[in-house]
Amino acid sequence: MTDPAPHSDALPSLAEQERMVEAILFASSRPVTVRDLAERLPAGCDPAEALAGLRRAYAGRGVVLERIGDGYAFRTAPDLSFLLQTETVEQRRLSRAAIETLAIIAYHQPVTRAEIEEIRGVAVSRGTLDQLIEMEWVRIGRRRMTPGRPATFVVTETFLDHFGLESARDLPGLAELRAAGLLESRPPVEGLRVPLALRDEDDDIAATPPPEDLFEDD
Amino acid sequence: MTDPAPHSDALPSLAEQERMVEAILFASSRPVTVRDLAERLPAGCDPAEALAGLRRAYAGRGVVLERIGDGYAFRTAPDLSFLLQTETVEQRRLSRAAIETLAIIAYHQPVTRAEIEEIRGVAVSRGTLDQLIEMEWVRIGRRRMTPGRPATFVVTETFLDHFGLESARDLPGLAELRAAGLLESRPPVEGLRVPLALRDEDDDIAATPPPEDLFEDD
Amino acid sequence: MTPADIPYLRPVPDTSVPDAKPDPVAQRRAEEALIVDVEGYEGPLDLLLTLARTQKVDLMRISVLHLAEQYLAFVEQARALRIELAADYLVMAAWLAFLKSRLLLPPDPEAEGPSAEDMAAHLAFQLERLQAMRQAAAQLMGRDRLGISRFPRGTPEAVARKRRTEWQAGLIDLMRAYARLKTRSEFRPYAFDRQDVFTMEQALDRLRGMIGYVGDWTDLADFLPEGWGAKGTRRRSATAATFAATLELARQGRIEIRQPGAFAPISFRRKPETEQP
Repeated sequence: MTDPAPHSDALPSLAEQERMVEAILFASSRPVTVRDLAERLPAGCDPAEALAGLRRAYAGRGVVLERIGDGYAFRTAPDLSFLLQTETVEQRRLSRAAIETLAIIAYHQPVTRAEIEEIRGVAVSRGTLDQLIEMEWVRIGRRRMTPGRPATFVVTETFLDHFGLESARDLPGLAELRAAGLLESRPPVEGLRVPLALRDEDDDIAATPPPEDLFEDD
Repeated sequence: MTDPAPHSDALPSLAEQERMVEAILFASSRPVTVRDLAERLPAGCDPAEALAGLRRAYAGRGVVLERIGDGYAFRTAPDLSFLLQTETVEQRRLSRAAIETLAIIAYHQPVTRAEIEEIRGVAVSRGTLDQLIEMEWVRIGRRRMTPGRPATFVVTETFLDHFGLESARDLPGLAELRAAGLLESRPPVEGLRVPLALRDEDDDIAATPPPEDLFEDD
Repeated sequence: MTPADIPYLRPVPDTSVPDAKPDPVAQRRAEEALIVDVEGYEGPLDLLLTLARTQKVDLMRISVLHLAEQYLAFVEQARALRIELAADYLVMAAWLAFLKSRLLLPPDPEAEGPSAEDMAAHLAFQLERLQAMRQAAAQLMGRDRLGISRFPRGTPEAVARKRRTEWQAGLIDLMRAYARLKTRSEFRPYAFDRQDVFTMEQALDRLRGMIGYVGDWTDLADFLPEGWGAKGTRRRSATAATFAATLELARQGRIEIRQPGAFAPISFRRKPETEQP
C-alpha cells in the first residue's frame, strides 16, 4: 500500500486488475461501462476478465456486482434492504398513467406515442412523458420511418439500474407476453379500430392526432 | 424483497452478520460507529467481530475497511487513488517568444537574461522564462562572475529528452541550418518533397527523425 | 392486480339483477359512487376492462357481446342519472352498439370490411394487452428498486479531473526560431512602412498631458504634434488621430467639444470641474 503505484511499468496481474476495477466501481454510484474501465485502467488490461473474477468474489456477499446495460455497479444485496431503511430515498410519486406508460415503453420499445395511446386507449399527456424523461427512465429514440416520422421512446440504463435489470430483455414475464402475442404491434384493420379516447387532463394531444388517423376512411 | 428478511428469527451467523455490516457500510454516506451498527443489526449480533472479519476479508483488496474517527467506512486503497483521477491532456504550441528564448538558451547556454534580450532584440518577459522553467526545459544555472552576478539559464535533461538530443552540443550548427534551408531568406516551399522531412511544421517530436537523418545530404 | 388494488374502483351496480326493493338511500349512494367511478376511469377502454373483469372469465374467452351490453347499460344508467359523460364514452357506446348489432345479425356475405367477429376479437385483444401491461407495470414496481431495496455506494468518490498541458515543439521549431534570429539582418518579414501614421494612442497620450491647461475653447489644429502640422498625409493622420482622441476624452467626460457648423474648425476645452460627477 505504501509502494508507489506500478501503473507505468509492466502489465498488472489479473488479481491487481481486479483490485483496480473494484476500486473504480466502488468509487462510482453510477454504473461504469467496460469501455470506461478500459480507458481508466493501465493499457493492456482486460476489464471483462477482471469483472468476471470480481463477480464471483462478491457472489453472496452483502454487496454484489450487478450488470446494468453496458455497465457494472456494486449494489447492496436486495435481501438486506430491511437494514437500510435509513438510506431509503423518498421516491417521487408516479401516477398510474405514468407507471403504465413506463411499462408500455419498456415492453414495447421502441414505441411511438400513438402506439402507447393505442394500447392504453387514452391520450398520453405531455406531462407524463416529460416526467419519465426527467427522471431519466425514458429517452427519445430514433424516429420511426413511417409517415410523419414520429419519435419513438425507449427506456434508459438508469431505468435498468433502478429496477435491477441487466438489460431490457430481462423484463419480468417478457417471454410469456411475447409468446401470447401481446407485444406484437397489431395495427387495427381499417374500420376496426376501437375508438381512442382523446380526452385528457392536459389535453394538448387531442387537437393533433397523427395524420394517418385523420385519413383512415379515405 | 424476494425472501422475507430473516431478522426476526434466530441469530444470524457471523458470515451473515458480516454481509449485513458490509451492506450498511457500503450504503452509508458517513462512517458508521459500532454503536450505530449494533442498533441497526438484529438483536444479539456482534458488530465488532463482524467488522474484524470484514477487515480481514478486504485486506489487500481494491477497497479497504478503514476506521475513521469513531466510525468505519470503505475507502479506496491508497495505492489505487491514481485511478480516480482522469487526466486531460491539452496539446498547445509554444509561443514564438518562448521558442525563440528556448532556442537562444539551447544554443548559447549558459546565457543571461540580458544576453537573451540582446540576441532577440526585445525584452524577455518574466512569464516566458517562468513558463520554460515550469515546463522543466530550462533551469537556472550558475551566476555569471561579472558585475551584478546575473543568473544564467541552461537547458535541462528533460529538454534533451524531449528533443531527442544527447547533449546541447548535438544541436545543429549554423552551417547545418543553412544546408537544411533554414537560413535562406525565403521560407522553404510548402509541399516540396525534399527528403529532409522539413516540410511539416506540425511534426511533433515522435515523428521527428534524429538530427543526423535531417542532414543526410551534407 | 385485482380490482381491490385500484383504490378508486367501487363495485359497479349490477343492472342485470334489478333490486327488488329500491332503497332510496342506497340508490343515492350508488348514484354518488357512479359519479366518482366515471371520474376515476382512464377512458372507455379502462372502464371496459373493469366491466370485463366482472365476467370472471379469462379475457381470452370474454363475451364481447355481453361486454357491449354491460357498457351500454352503464352509459344508459349514467344518462338516466344525468351524469355528463365525456364525448369519448359516447363514441365508444355508439361503436359498441354497432358491434352488438353486427354480432346479433347473421353475417352478410356481401358485406365488405372486417367481420363482427374480427372486431370483437380485436377488442378482446386490446383488453387483454392493456391488462397484461398493467400486470407488467405492477411487477416492475414490485422489483428490488434502487433506493428502496438496493443501494448504491453512500459515499461515492468523485473522480478528480486534472488538466495537463503538453507543449508541442519539435527540434525543427527550435532550429527555425534560432535561424530566424540569426538571419534577422538579412531577412525581414514584409510589413507596411507606417512612417506617416500618427496613432490614436499617441494622440491620447499627448492630449492627456495637455488637457489640464485647456481652460478655454481651443482649436483642435493647435494641438497637432510638432512636425505633423504641415500639409499632406502627416497632417491628415495627425488630425484624424487627435480628433479621435478628443472624442474618447469627451466620452470619458473630461473635455467638451464643439463645432459651430459643417467644416468649421473644431475646438474643445476641459470640462468645468463643477459639472463633473
